[in-house]
Amino acid sequence: MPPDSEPLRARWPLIALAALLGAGLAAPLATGAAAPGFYLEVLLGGLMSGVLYSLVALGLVLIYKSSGVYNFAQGAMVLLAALATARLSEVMPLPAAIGGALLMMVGLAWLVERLVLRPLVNQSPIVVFMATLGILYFIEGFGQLVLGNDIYKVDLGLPKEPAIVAQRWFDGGILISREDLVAAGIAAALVLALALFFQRTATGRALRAVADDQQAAQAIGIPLGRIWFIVWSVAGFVALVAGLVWGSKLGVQFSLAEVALKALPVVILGGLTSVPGAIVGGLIIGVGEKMAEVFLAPALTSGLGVAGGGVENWFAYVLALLFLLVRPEGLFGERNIERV
Amino acid sequence: MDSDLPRSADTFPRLLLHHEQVRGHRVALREKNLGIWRCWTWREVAQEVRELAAGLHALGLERGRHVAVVGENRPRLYFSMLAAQSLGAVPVPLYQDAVAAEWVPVFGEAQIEFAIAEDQEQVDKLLEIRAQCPMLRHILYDDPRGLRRYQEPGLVSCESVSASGRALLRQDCGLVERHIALGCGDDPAALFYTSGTTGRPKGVVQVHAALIERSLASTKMEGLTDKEEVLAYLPLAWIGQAIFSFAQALVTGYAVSCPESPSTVMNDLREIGPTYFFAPPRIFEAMLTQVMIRMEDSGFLKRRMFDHFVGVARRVGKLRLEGRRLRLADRLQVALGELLVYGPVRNMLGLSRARIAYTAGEAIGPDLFAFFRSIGVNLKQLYGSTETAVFVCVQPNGEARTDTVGPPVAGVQIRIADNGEVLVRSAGLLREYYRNPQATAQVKDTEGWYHTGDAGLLDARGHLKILDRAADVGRLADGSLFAPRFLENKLKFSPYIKEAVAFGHGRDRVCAFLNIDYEAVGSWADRRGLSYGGYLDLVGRSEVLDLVAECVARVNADLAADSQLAATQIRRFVVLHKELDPDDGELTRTRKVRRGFIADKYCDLVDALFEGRTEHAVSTEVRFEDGRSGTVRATLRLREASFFGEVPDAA
Amino acid sequence: MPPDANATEAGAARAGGRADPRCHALLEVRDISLSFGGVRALEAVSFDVIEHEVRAIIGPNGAGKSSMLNVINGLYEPQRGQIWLRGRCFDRMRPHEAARMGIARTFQSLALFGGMSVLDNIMAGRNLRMRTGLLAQALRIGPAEREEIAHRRFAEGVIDFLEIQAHRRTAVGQLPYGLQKRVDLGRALAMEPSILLLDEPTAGMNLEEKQDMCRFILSANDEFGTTIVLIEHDMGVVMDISDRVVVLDHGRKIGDGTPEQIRSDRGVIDAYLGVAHDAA
Amino acid sequence: MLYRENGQFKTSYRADQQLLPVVQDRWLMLGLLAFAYLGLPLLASEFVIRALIVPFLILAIAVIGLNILVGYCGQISLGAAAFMGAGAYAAYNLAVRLPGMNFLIVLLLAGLAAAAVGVAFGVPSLRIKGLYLAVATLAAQFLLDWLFSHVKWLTHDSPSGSVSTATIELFGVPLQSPLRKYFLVLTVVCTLALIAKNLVRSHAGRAWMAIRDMDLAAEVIGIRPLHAKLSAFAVSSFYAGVAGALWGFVHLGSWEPAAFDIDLSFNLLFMVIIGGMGSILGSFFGAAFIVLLPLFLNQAPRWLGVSLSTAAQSNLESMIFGSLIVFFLIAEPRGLASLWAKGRQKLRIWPFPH
Repeated sequence: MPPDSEPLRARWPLIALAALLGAGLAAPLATGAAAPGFYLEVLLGGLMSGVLYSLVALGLVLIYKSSGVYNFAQGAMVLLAALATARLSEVMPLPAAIGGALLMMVGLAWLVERLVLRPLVNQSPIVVFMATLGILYFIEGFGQLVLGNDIYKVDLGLPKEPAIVAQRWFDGGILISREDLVAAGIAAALVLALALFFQRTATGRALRAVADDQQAAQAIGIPLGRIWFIVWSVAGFVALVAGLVWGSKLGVQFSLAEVALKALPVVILGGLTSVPGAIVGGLIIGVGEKMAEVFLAPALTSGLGVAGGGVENWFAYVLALLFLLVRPEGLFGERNIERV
Repeated sequence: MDSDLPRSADTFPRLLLHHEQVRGHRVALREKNLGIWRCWTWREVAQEVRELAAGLHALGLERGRHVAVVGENRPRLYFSMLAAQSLGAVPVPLYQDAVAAEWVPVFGEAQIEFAIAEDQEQVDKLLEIRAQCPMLRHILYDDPRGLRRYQEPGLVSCESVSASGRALLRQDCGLVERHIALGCGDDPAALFYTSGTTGRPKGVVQVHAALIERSLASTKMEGLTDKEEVLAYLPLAWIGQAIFSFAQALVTGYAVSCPESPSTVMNDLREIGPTYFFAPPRIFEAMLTQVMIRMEDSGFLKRRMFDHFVGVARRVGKLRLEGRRLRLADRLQVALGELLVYGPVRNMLGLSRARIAYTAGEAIGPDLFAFFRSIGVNLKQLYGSTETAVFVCVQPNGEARTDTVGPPVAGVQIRIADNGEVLVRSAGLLREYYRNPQATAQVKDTEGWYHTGDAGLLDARGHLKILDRAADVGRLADGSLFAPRFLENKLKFSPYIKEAVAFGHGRDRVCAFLNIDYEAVGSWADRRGLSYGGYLDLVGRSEVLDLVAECVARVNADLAADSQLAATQIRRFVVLHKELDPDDGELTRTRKVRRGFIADKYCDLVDALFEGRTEHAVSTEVRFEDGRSGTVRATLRLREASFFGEVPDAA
Repeated sequence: MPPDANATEAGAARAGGRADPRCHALLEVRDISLSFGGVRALEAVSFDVIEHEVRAIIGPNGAGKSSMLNVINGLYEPQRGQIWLRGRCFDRMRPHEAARMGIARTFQSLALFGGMSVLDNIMAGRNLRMRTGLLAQALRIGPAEREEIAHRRFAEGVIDFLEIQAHRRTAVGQLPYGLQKRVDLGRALAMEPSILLLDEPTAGMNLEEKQDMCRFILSANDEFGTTIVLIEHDMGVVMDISDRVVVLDHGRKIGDGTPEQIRSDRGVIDAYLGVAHDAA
Repeated sequence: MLYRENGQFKTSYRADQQLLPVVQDRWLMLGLLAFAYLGLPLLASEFVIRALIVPFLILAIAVIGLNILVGYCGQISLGAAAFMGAGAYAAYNLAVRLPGMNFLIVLLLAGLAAAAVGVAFGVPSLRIKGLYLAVATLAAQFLLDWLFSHVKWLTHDSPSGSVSTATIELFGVPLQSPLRKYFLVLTVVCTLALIAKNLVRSHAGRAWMAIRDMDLAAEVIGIRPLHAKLSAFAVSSFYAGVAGALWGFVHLGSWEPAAFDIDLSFNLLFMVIIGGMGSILGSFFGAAFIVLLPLFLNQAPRWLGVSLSTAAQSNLESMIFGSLIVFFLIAEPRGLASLWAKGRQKLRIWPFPH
């Protein structure tokens, strides 16, 4: 443990961040005064995509909590799950397809535990992290080789047509995609389920024990191998859900794998070890991106003469980076500690 | 090279000056220090010697006095020997691993006033005996570490002595040369105390002329040049080391290298890769043991390959010795072997560049000898002793047989006395045993023949064949010849047996004491997952005893093949509870077994062996490195060895 | 290896300590208090270290010994108290500052650079004094190589001093524990420290290794005049080699004096030696 | 087996610390260089040189750089390609804005520009480690990617956002033929490899490795994390920058912003891992391996008599990449380089096992 009063943190990045966020929200508000509806729409849109980020981030947090591994392949798992469901649903009813996909994810979890995690036990986290990079490549290749690499559809029968609400307050009301609402619902349910799983079930408690201290957990006879298998299965399940939602929204395609790249800043922001963190982080990033896209990009264009757009490609990361400098452990994460 | 030295160069200091003239810029000495090899050219050596000599002179070192030199091989110690000789004083190299007490008589006899020590360890020992040796006035040391706080009178660093010498030389630069000019070839060059196989050490007085003459003879014979590389890793007090790293270096002008520390010798040997190598059999034994152990750890295929090619080499070696032409197949095999085994092994042992390698000091096990020859080391036997300035007989290239030591070197006459003892006459003989006329008279008769005390005979080709110490050669009760050393060497060739002592003179059969090689047997045990707590425990293990029994059986089988020796097969043996040790007087400082001493010390164990008892309890005094002593108690198991009936020569 | 005075002076200047004529000890800690997340590790601990002495810190496990060392060389920042070094006062040290001011240390749990050879580990101890720039190093032209060689010579001196010539090129990971401890000491000595902090230098060693280590520590103290502060559990070792002893217990100083005084001190015996005896 | 080290003793530290202390190794190296400069140009076809050798060499430079950062200093980076990009665009702008500047100087400046960028993104490494640092470097990757594609000034207002370069001239000699390009690249590689080797065996290198192995101990012996890490970032990015410039001017000729995207970054990291972290030589192995693997995968099916679609090819490829990474991390964490080192050691002490 480091002493309480460790070297005074430079405060400026915090201020900078506050300023940035403030500007991000205030500038739009100015316009928002003119068209508050539009502003709210953007906000909601951001929240919705944020929910989807959160779904992916959840998987990451689960795995990180229980094994200290940052699973770079989470996005690929999302893609794989979605692909599997999509292709299976062509030959069997959706529920069966989903079941099949779930089986596949469990199988994957088993393989990963056997072939990657177990041999790499007690290796430095960064090594395991690179290993998951390998897994990412493997899954991408495998998924597309076996399941094909076109764009497929999964139809969960979610309501597609948007709803218009709150006409009373805004003229023209606010456009909301029901689909997103359902997605948000699912996400909420999932979080609740996981929370229960962690709090109530024996396995969940074991997982928390492992998360706190692997050696200790091993000492009191918690079988790490089994734990990891379970966690990766659960992560696979989460990936499946995320895959379905995204798939039904955007269609199942390679780009899904890229989602993982967005999930990284999300968990950094929320804290690698915190489930709520994943959710909040996801929302912040989601909103932040949309805001940046809508309000920052034009500013850049007019200001710097830079072709705006595509801001969302980096916004999440720069935000996370700035955040790191202030609070490396994230919003909800525990600080990791060094002992001499 | 110029072995044709000027007449004037008849003492070592003069040789030094000679080399300073003709090859002043060539390297004379090297020492691995702080990770690299520091070099001294002949010019630098000469200068160092001048300064040290002047310094010693200033301290009052006089002609004919003795100067003790103790320590590992360090350039400074060589300088000091030359410095002493320059002033006409006589260096007395002493074994640095001896316990101080052993030095006392020497200091007393040689009236030593000056001692030059390598480091704190040696200084402490010298200070320890100072009380008994009041005449020891000056102690010089080379390495100052740990000595800063010492306040003893007369304790000074070589550094400061050289410094004062330098000052002196500034007023009188010709000082040392003048002293050198006073010397002549018949002055004693050094006093070597032979840890005689029996009795108290005798000081062998060797004069400059003798050492130079012998060195020159061998240099001519082997065609040595000043390009040779020699590693000085054996005790300076041993005539062998003195000849090869001092006398012959000064005669031939080649470079001598001193290892970094005793723990790195093997590595330094590999780095230097001497062209001219010299070692007593035990070193070669150690090397072979190393090879064998490491090969046992290596993979199956490699082991097979190794064994195969060594086999090939031995076969071909015999053919070559018999002067037969090799078949093409063999030639190819040998070429391949050279690439895959011989070359690499030589390289690992540091013998890649060795043009000539001598073994001497005692007879070498034939198989051991054969092995090194077979891997392409030009290993040759050399016969000689302190009293003869080493070079009596040397095997000429291509005539290296295991059972002879070769013909006399130029300038040596050999006669076999009626009792079979080998008599030698040459210019290299000792002048006398210091202050010991009757001992001198015993070994040197009126016609100037030196009685070696070895029993031997000259074969048809005029090669000398040494059987054993004349005193030791005995006969069994049935009258058949019993040459213990011969048996012991055969036993010791096994990597697992380190020392052996055979008894049988006047008995009806032969029995033996054995020491296991702790390292070899240890790793053998480890490989078999055999757990053991230290030496005693290991020795007690019946598995180990079985292993040793096998080795003995193999020797017996060999002996059985020779009708003259069949009777001397080892019938019973015991593995001793402690290693035979110079500190306990069981071995000489050159690690020859003192058979008589051991026979007395363990007489009841010997009897037990011959009486055929199967167990015997012993307790022995042992002295540890640090001088403390304690007792080792154990109950030893005495074992029968498998005996082979005589094999008809038809086989 | 005389400690390079101007380097340490310069270090002090850089560290910008305030001069204090009253302070005579080479090193002095004044009521240092330190706590982790509410847990008190050190409570108003003060003691001084005089030039050239061997100062031992003893105490039962968790008495705060290691924390004390960590405060001295800047790994931890105390909440209260100051460190006086050569009459200059610091509220906290920074590790590399401490190094520049001539404070070296070894670690209880080995902290060697596992990927490097013995020689490189010891050379790393010289980094502090190596000044050639990247470009020079890149081209390895004159000055860079000369510097490298000069410091190599020094490092070899340390290797020779610790009698590990045979292992020069071995990767430290492959060395037996006892030798690794030696290399750790070597790395510290290579810094030519004026103060050497040793954290349980003989922990987990057999008798012979312990004797060697003590020999090295003493001759370092003797030959190079290095002042030594060591934590040690083996009372035999402490009593043998230390001039003065500080006893800590639960973060408080409960004794300070010569080994004899400590051996006879009632409080100490109760708090510590007694424990040790039980343990033994 | 082939080593004969008897008599190769060193009488000075200079000799003892030389690059290749063992004579046999020096001969090997000489042979290698001779082959690279004389043999290969005669043997290899223009295609092989253009499509294989040159890219391999250029990537090797980038990998050496990344290896210094990841392998020697232990700071993970997923943004290597971005720094290559920085170099490439810097070079492009220098070339178009200051025509006639000596290409070597362009390379140098490109490297320096990249180094500056690298240092800027390396600053966070002072506060954050491991995975968190990965985030910082990814941020660099995405931000720079975006800048390349969106800042018109960088692309000299080229409408498509892609840029194309004129043929390089060096001392008046136009480098059109693959062979000439090859010699240029080869020379640059050799120089930079030597420099890297020098750096890692002098105190800068020791500081990096110390930080990698045990950063606290490193600080305690007076190594400044700030200096060590930032210098590693600078050197690493410099190499990336030079590589980038060569990649753009010599290999690609004209390129789109996507040329330096994250996949390239990952590939570079893979080259480091497979080649061997903490080994200059390994960087070459890694680069060669990953350049050759696709080629092999193209041929392999044909030998087996199977035909694969290009899509299947690339998928198979990434599967194999993935597996290899995991395999190496488990079986040989120090990569091909350590295999080589072990082999060499075996040869040195042959026939003994230890």
